[in-house]
Amino acid sequence: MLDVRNVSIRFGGVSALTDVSFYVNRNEIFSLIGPNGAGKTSMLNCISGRYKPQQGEILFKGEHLLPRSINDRAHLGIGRTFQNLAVFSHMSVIDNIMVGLHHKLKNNFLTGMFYWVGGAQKEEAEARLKVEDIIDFLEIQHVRNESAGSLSYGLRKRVELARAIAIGPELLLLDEPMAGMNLEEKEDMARYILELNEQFGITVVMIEHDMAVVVDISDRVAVLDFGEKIAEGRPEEVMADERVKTAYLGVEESAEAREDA
Amino acid sequence: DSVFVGHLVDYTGPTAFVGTTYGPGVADAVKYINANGGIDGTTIEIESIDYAYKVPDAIANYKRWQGKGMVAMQGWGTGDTEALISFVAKDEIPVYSASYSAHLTDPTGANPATKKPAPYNFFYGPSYSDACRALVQWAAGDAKKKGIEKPIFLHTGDNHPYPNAPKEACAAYAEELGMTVATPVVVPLKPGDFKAQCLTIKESGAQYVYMGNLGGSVVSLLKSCGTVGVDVNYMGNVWAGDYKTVESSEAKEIIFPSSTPFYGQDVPGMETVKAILAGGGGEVGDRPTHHYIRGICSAFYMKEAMEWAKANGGITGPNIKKGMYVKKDWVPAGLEGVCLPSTWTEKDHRGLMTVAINRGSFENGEVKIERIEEVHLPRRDDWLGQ
Amino acid sequence: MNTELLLQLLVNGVIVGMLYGVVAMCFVLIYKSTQVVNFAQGEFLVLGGWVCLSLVVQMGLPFILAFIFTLVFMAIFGILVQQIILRPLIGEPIISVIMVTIGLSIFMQSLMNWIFGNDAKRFPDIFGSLSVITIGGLNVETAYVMSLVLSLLIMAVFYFFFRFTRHGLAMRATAFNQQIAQSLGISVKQTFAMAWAISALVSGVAGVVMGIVSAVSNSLAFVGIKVFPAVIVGGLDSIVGAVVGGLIIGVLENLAEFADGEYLHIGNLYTIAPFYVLIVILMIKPYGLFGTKDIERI
Amino acid sequence: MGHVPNPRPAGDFRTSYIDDASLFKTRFEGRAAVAIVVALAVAAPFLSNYMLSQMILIGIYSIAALGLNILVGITGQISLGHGAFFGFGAFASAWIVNSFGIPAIIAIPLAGVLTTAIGMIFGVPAARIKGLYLAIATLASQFILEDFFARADWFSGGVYGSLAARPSIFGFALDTDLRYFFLVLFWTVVSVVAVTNLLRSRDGRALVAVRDHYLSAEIMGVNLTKYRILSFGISSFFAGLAGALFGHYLEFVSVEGFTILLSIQFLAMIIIGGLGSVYGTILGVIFVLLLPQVMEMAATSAADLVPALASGKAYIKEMSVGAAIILFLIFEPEGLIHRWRVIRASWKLFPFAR
Amino acid sequence: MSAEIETVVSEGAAGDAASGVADDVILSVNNVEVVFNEVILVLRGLNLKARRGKITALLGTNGAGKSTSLKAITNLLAMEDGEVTRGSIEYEGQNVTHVGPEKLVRQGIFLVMEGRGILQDMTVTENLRLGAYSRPKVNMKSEIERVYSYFPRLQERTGLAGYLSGGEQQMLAIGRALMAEPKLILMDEPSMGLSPRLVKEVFEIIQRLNKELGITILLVEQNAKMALKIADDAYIMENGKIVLDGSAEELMENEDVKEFYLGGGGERRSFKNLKSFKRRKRWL
Ligand SMILES: Nc1ncnc2c1ncn2[C@@H]1O[C@H](COP(=O)(O)OP(=O)(O)OP(=O)(O)O)[C@@H](O)[C@H]1O
Ligand SMILES: Nc1ncnc2c1ncn2[C@@H]1O[C@H](COP(=O)(O)OP(=O)(O)OP(=O)(O)O)[C@@H](O)[C@H]1O
Ligand SMILES: [Mg+2]
Ligand SMILES: [Mg+2]
Repeated sequence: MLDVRNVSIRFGGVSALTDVSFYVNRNEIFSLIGPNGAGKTSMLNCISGRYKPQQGEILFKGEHLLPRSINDRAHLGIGRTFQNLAVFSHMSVIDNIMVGLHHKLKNNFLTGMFYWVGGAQKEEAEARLKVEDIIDFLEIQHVRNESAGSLSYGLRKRVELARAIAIGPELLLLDEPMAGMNLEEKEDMARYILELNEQFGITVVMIEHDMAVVVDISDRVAVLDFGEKIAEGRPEEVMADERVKTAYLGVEESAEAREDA
Repeated sequence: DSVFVGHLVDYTGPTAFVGTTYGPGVADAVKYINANGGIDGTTIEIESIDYAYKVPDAIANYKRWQGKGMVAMQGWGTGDTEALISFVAKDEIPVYSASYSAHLTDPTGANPATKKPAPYNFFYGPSYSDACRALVQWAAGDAKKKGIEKPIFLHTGDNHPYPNAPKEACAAYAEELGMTVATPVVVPLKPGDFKAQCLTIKESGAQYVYMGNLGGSVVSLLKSCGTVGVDVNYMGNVWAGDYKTVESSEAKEIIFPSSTPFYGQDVPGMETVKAILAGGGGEVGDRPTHHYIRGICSAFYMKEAMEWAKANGGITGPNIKKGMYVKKDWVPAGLEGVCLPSTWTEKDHRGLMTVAINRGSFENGEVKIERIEEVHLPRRDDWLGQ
Repeated sequence: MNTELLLQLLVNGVIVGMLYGVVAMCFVLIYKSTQVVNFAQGEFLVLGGWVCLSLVVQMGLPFILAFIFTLVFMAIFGILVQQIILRPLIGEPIISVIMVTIGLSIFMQSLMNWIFGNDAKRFPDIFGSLSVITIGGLNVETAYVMSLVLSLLIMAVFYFFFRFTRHGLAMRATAFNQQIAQSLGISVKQTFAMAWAISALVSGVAGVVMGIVSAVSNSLAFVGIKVFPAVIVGGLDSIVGAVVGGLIIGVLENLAEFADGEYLHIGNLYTIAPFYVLIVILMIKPYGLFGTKDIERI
Repeated sequence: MGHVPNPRPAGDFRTSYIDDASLFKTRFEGRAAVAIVVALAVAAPFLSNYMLSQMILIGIYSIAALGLNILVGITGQISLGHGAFFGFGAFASAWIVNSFGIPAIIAIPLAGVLTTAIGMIFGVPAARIKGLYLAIATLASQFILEDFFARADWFSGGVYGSLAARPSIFGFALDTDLRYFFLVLFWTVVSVVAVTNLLRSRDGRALVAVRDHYLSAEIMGVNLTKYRILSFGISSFFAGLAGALFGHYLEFVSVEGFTILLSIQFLAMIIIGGLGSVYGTILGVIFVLLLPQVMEMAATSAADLVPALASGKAYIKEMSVGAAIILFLIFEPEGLIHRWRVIRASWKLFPFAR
Repeated sequence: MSAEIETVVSEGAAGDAASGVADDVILSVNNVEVVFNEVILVLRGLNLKARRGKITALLGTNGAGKSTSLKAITNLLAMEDGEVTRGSIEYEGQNVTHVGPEKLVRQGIFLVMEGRGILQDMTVTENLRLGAYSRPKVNMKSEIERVYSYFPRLQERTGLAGYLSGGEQQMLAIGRALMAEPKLILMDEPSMGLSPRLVKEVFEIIQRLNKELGITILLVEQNAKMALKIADDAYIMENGKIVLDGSAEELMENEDVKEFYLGGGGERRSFKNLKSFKRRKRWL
């Protein structure tokens, strides 16, 4: 599904990623973990096009990604959420999600201006149906008409997820979806992710610092440290890895993580 | 009873430099007229609005006044006058503008070159073109005296309607008189440091430089050119030449036209002017520039036209227009020697073809202004509206 | 090709450009510390000019004294403006604040029209016999030399100020995000007051110089708009950039005048050329020559 | 900018997403809007000439300001060149009529299209330049266009300006203000509806997205360059359309009319009205257009009371215009529309709101 | 449980939470109500107390109003069109409800904002120096060294703070708080986005600040397990109200808290096999 080959990127002095390779199979939940500043977000940025790696290549469905423009990748079916919230603050939640459908809709500024003729109205209404499904799915009906900027941190994260889902992605990139949530909400979020993965067959690449979640829901895990991949494999194996323990977990945590699994 | 007259002034806008002396001239004159019996008993109700040279404001007020049954209007600048031409023609409301663009002087479009006839537009004084022609004529003579063969004439001014109004006409006449016309130099209307332009002027080798701008811009130009040592004869247009400009620019010498004497000069009508000033709103202090006096004339021609109209079927726009055509070499009563004899006809709104040429100079802290010549231009048909 | 004229124009460009640089600095100051573009800048200048002029003419003060008084006055004026008009707008959308400065410029224009009259008034010659000096074959007003020295000084001070003093940092912080600044214990109000005071003061300097060069008149305020290219070319938030930008625009104008007068005969290339160049430069360097580009990271 | 909830009043249920995305927030607003338009149309013949001319100007400026609001309010690109585009429309229409003999009634929208092209050309920098840098770049277009007007005799009649005859439909000349008013009303309504529609359809959302967070917008599949330039195009269309209407209203177009001051005035209108709000725009236009005249009266009465002020009347007026803008923004920094929303919200949320 | 009774309870509870003499309460929020944009009621009569030298944890679901509470205490709401419309906030015995934020910082209250709130276009050191803005006379060098000793990896990052990774930014934010050397630090989700090891480190640092420097800490956290571990008192809020409070130990034992914040009673419920029935908030 996704195949990352020897990707390297550096910013001035810092080399955020050095020669990282991994692959993600269709319909699996793949977790990227690693200490802060390891290059996880940078990796997602390379996949979603925000950064252009200096070396290496990325294949998506056997197709080279790097030459594609950023906005193209939505068409290809890559959706993502962001670590530092990036909702459209002054838009209502509904509209935020509608933007996710942008590349699916046909109506343009002309047909849009003559709403009733040229089918814009019909199309918008259908789009709205899809959006409502997503809203129900993520249980954010109550803030439907609020403007996203005024929502609390956790709710904004959900809106972001909703927006990413709206793209109708085959590959979903989640950057710390559970940061700033309490256990209950993490459970909800985990549920959504699992459901997306199982019901809708969406492949998920997730960055997360909560080991319990990672271990429980991900099929495979890769660990980055100082821009290098230090481990990859099934969660238990990775948790067992000494380098991971020292670099990332700190000892007891890994112990817990293991007994959880 | 009374008749209503709208009065556009610019006291706060870009042309306030002169607007603040011309506007009061009109207003004070009307005040005086009313104090002395008005139009044979009819008082002139005048409303002065500062539209700060904003055309939409001008239109808005025009419309409002028209609703109040305005019979005539005292206008101001190029912008509003142009914008109102077709309105006033349609509504038959004569306008006495302080914009002297030549194309306002062809009421019937008799001259094929006229783009748009302006049947209801009047102004007192020579058109910008004619004034400039007069200056050129003086220059030619002056050159002959000084023994300059092939004198060079140069037009300066911003690329705007007002400074450009006389550009072609004047250049054409200069060539006619055997002068060389250098490529014009564009000088912004907003003041600033113009040393660069001055150096270009210096390069051109012109001896006679016409300044189409007014106010601060002219002052800056003169100062900058003084600094870089440009030594030429500066000829300003009517708005550019008054003692204030001369003073603040410390101009060695500046030649400018006028269509009235200066305040305090010894002519019969000056008493009336003094009386008007005394009874006026006092905005212009005790030594107004000649723009103030032109304002007075503009008001008085309107007044006497109204008198005729009242005697011949009532004070209405069309009648006032007719009233303007009645007299030849017309001087309003009481202003002898102040307003020069003018003549308007159905076909020709060039009221005045006489241009007084003055020399202003600033010597050891003193402004000196003297009349050096009076040019009488022929009423050439090819000049009508040009 | 007329090298002598060219040289003179270049000299003129540098001299005038320096002054643009100073005015540009006033913008940068306000922007750097409040993100506001002050559309009343031009009026600030003219006010400085008027005040100094009337002190010299009406009060008959010696120029130096009058000049110093003017600077003090302007500083206070800046603070007042901030206190009365801008303080209530702290935390409001920047564009509204910018709009307010437009309102302020309208207000000041007419107020000055009323108080000081709307004709151009000249300074009595201050530098006496040496009010004009010759540089590179070109006569220039001594006032420019004064401004040149001053502006270099001011520039150095500001550079240091923003780079190293805590107030300088505080200003930048405030500009970046007022809420964060507050959370750090920075008094947004004080910071604004300081910024406006300094900016107004510098405007005072520029205003006086321009008054001496081309008589004081309200329409001189147009310089406020005229220096925008300089500000932008240099980079909105760079003190050094402001001065460099000023120089570039100054020289450019004069080169344009040269090309125009000698060869092209287009007309007002002098006024229009800077704007073409502005666009070109921005297309190449979207944040001007020295402007810091904002962080694009998610 | 703060967020104000706007719940619908009880009883106003929406039975389909189509109603929910309807032109107006509430049925009431819809009815009100229609009522106002009808009222205007009916009342027009009885209005004084002055009122009519004010209405016409308000209509014309509203169209232009709407355009600017798309650029500034919706897409977040400040423009200081809108006045010049307005002017371009005026000249363009006159030019089309005078040199191709195309009837003015058609030339007016055509001028809009021409202006769109120009707007997009001057919009190209937006592909790279952002924020205030872009704002100043548009300032450049203001001056470049002004210069163009002054020298392009073939197009604008140069400094002497050009004539723009009143249009006529099927030989029925719109030569009186009353008749012309209906033309303006028509275009105003069309523009308002068009823009409102735009905002609730795909491209409108994309524009807002670009303003709010262009990085994520791009990742959502929005082509930044396209939409940045597009919004210049759309906004210039309305500028051009309005300019053309303005030109044919005055029947004469002069370079002097379209300075930076006009551009700033347009900005004032949308900021005072409320950025990004269609109805706010119209309120803003009314505010800015009527302000000087209201102040004129105020100043006059002030001068009558205090004779000492008489000499300064003109200045007091201008000052109060400036002061009004300042005070207004101090007390309502987010524009008239925001006040309206707050009022509405607070009575709808009663008693929960406080 | 109905509103009235509930407030009564919390009053009482807060009372005994602050067991002993009143003056060792450094911060007390009394019945505060916050409204945004003149219409949106977000805090509905919030009551909480922080005891001097202790760590007080404030837990709650998303949107409960935790961040708002902290902003209300530090008087930062004006920027967001929010205002305290009822109730009072007392710090060191005097009413500081309407005291300007900069004064509060000088008096020793410092907020580490949610989502880091670092100055992106400045370097790491500039950020740190600004942390000490309220203390003009300190020796910057040594202070900055001290921070680096807590967060060594910051030292290597010479570029603009905006280019730091999420976690690095979080560290910077906390480091900046240290620079101010406050009496009372309000932390809004400090562990957010930190790797497990760093989370531990951060909590250790918080504890050290508290023990070594005697700084009082009001901690908003989602990581309830950790928070309660180090906290002395704790409050749980929902929908702008305190719904439960008491000493950290008490709350750890509370069934609901176990269920919804700590994760099950004894053994952890796995995220994998969650039944997807909807649990609703039970305190309202
Ligand atoms: N645009 C950039 N410019 C300069 N440096 C950058 C940029 N983006 C990332 N970096 C650096 O690259 C490193 C990796 O950053 P990244 O955000 O990928 O870390 P991360 O794995 O996401 O950490 P965290 O879990 O804390 O978010 C960091 O040290 C950061 O400073
Ligand atoms: N500026 C604002 N305007 C309007 N409503 C706001 C504003 N800020 C916050 N709110 C509302 O106040 C409520 C509480 O927000 P707050 O950020 O305090 O929650 P929180 O407890 O911090 O949640 P989280 O744990 O997700 O950070 C939310 O419902 C939010 O919608
Ligand atoms: Mg990250
Ligand atoms: Mg929060």
